[in-house]
Amino acid sequence: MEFSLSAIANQVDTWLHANCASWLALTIEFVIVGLLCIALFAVLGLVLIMMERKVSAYMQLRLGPNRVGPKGMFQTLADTLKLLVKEGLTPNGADKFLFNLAPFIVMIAAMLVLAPIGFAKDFVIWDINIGVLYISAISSIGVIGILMAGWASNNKYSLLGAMRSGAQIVSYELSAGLSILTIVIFTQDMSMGQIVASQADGWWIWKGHIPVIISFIIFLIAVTAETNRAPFDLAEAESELTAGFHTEYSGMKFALFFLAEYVNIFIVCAVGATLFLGGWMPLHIGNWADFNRIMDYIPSSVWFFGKTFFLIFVIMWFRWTFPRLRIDQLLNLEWKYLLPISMFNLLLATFIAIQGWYL
Amino acid sequence: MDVKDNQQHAFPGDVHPTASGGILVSKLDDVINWARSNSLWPLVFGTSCCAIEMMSTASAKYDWSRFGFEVARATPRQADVIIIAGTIVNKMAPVLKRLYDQMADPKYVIAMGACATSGGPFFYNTYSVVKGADHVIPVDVYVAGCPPRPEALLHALITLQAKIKAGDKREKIVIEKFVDSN
Amino acid sequence: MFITKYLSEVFGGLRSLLTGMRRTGYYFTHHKNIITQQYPNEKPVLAERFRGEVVMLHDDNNEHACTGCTACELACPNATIKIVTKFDLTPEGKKKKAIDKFVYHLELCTMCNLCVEACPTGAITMAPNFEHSVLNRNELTKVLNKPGSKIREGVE
Amino acid sequence: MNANDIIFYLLGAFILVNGILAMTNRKIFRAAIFLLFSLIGVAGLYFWMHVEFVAAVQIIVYVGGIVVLIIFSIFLTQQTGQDMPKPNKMRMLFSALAVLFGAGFTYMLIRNHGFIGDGNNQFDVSPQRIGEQMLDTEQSGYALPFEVISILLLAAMIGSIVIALKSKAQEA
Repeated sequence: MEFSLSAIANQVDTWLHANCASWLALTIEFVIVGLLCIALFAVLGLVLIMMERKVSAYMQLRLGPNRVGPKGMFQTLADTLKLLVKEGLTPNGADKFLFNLAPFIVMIAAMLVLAPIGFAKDFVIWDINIGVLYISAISSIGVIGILMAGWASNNKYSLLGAMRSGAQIVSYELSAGLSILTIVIFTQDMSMGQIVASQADGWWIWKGHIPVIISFIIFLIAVTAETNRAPFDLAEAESELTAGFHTEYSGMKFALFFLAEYVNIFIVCAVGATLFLGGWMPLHIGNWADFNRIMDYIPSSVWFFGKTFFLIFVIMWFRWTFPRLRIDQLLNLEWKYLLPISMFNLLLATFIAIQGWYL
Repeated sequence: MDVKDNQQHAFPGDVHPTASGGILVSKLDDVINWARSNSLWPLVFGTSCCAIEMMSTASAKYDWSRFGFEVARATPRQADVIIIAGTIVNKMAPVLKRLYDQMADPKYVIAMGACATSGGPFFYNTYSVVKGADHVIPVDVYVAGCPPRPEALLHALITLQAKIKAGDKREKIVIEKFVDSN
Repeated sequence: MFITKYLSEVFGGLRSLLTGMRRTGYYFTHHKNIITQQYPNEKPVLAERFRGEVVMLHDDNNEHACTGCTACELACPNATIKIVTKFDLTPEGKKKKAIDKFVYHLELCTMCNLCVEACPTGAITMAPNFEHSVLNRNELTKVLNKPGSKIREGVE
Repeated sequence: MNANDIIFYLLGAFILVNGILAMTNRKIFRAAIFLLFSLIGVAGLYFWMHVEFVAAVQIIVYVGGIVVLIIFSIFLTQQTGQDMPKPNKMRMLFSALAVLFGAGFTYMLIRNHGFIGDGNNQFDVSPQRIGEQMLDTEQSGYALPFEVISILLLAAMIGSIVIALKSKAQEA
């Protein structure tokens, strides 16, 4: 039997509706989805942090964590446990309410963005008809959490880091949004499900010609900046700002920020994989029927996570290759290069879409 | 009070096993100690030449990330262990104390090199150097050397791990040794 | 022209980024380049002249060559060495100066080797031992002469 | 009262409580945050009404744009951590009067006209339809208001550039 997440979900749904009242079934489903999200986040935190440490190690000719557990696999587990039992300080001069609220705002924003992402064929929490717009809307709530954390800490480094972070996210959201619009123009729909469905005969990166390739590159650069990762991690530049907006956070509250960073990377890479690399669509090549059948046999969830993790790897590759930018270089890159290029790219894409020069 | 008498009494923060239900607590303690010992995040703190050796411990050849130490945090709130890599002069001492106070519990201290353990070359005839960082903050592990090799720092971190895993407290070790030597 | 300069900047930037990524990508895929020495499992290869700590040489009869002349104590810039002497009675009934305790403060020592050079009898030398981590600072203060050791015959 | 109504009243209470908190809080940054929650509650109300596009635009414009702008201006001005001074009695009195009049007028309007529901709360809000209507020049099109708003924004941008230029000319 073929492995399929949607079949399992449907079975659970029918079983619940057969055995309980409709409202109870709905509530139970909500709880299950919430728990699954939290579990996904926990697993993502453990896996991605381990992956980052190993990737960084191999890129720097090191070995990376290899002592805790087999091949160092329990390293991040130990880190998480330690952060759980570590003292969580709240500075005396801090605005305590906002200080404690901020990490949750960041986490909740990250969790809400998960809704329209299709993890496998017919396996999505809420296929909202404006999926792409919804994602860019909700992801802007995360900025508020960062600004709140920076201000509430009553620390000048936090405040500076938060302002840098906010300015950076707000300005790079423009070019990320414009590169997403390129795909929306081609598919003529904003729902994530429709965007994936439109790539059944080829991913946009193949059949979208030059505009999609340009917008893919711009998207990658812009989301690296939006998630505040190196080479754009000015917001937490150690040598200048100690640790940016989370300077005063310790223990579990810091772990939430740390986790949110990695979850955000996962989310933007999942969005990138859905828009440009076909989401859960398997790789099909023209008329090679046998090849296509073999590709179809691989479960759609494996395709989705494979593509997402490939993009995550690329972003980690950026981080461990490039040095940090200065603030003026950062703003030059956005306003002088990425934004004009993506605007012209949008025009080009519109022209191509009107002419119908895509498959 | 006599030292031996002192040893009989519980120290503040010491948990003594009870007759009932002690096993669960001790098992949980073991797990927590395992997590703490394997996730020692150092503070970025280097005042002189020992800092260079500390940096090379992080480098590819010695690679302290194998033990999970590589997450060097610039902010004391998130660090677990402060490696005093270098001379502590009188002007730096309040800063060191403040950094230590800012760290979240549980926190550990490694005094690296001669200057941090005892003042080293500045022990005599110097007005400006603190004669050992343990005059300012409590130190868990001392490493001799001027400066110690990167392997020596790794050895110190492994010693600290062993200490945390054993659940030993700083005061207990000092008293035990004191009793032994008398 | 402006537009060609702009485009050449963009492409030049992209090319330089790709050059960097090719290097790290090469390292990521070629694990044989890894130079990490796994310290607690692999002991480091120390140079012959590596100076880790001062030790006093004892032979099989538990005899050393230290006369207690305090040349090393005087030579030490950090006052790391403190020699406590006593007077032994020789078989002839004469009093003879000998060391009681050769106190060595490892925590003060900077391994400068001046004491070894100053020693007229070659009683002390530098050992290639670097694992000096202790939980209690008092353990770093060492007595170098082994208990019950005597000065070797014929060393003056 | 079914679940739908409960959600509506919860959202309404959320919006109102946060709005009142934003008004009464003496700490200006906290006030901005409560305003943010209030705006998010409004977006939630739009989601409840199944007009997702408007809800997302509400979040993008108000939460991602305006509140961030407000927070930035709070950061850049001094004394953000201190309590605001208490407003004087006369101002409070007149504000209360203004609020009462506003509430009264709204109540009159609602009482005279009521809510007219057509029983069919499914509208076609696909983005394609919205885009077409936005650029439509016919009877139900929004091309003219759209253009008027863009001219207003253009004027604002030119104004800000002029203001920025003026200070530089004075320096020189």
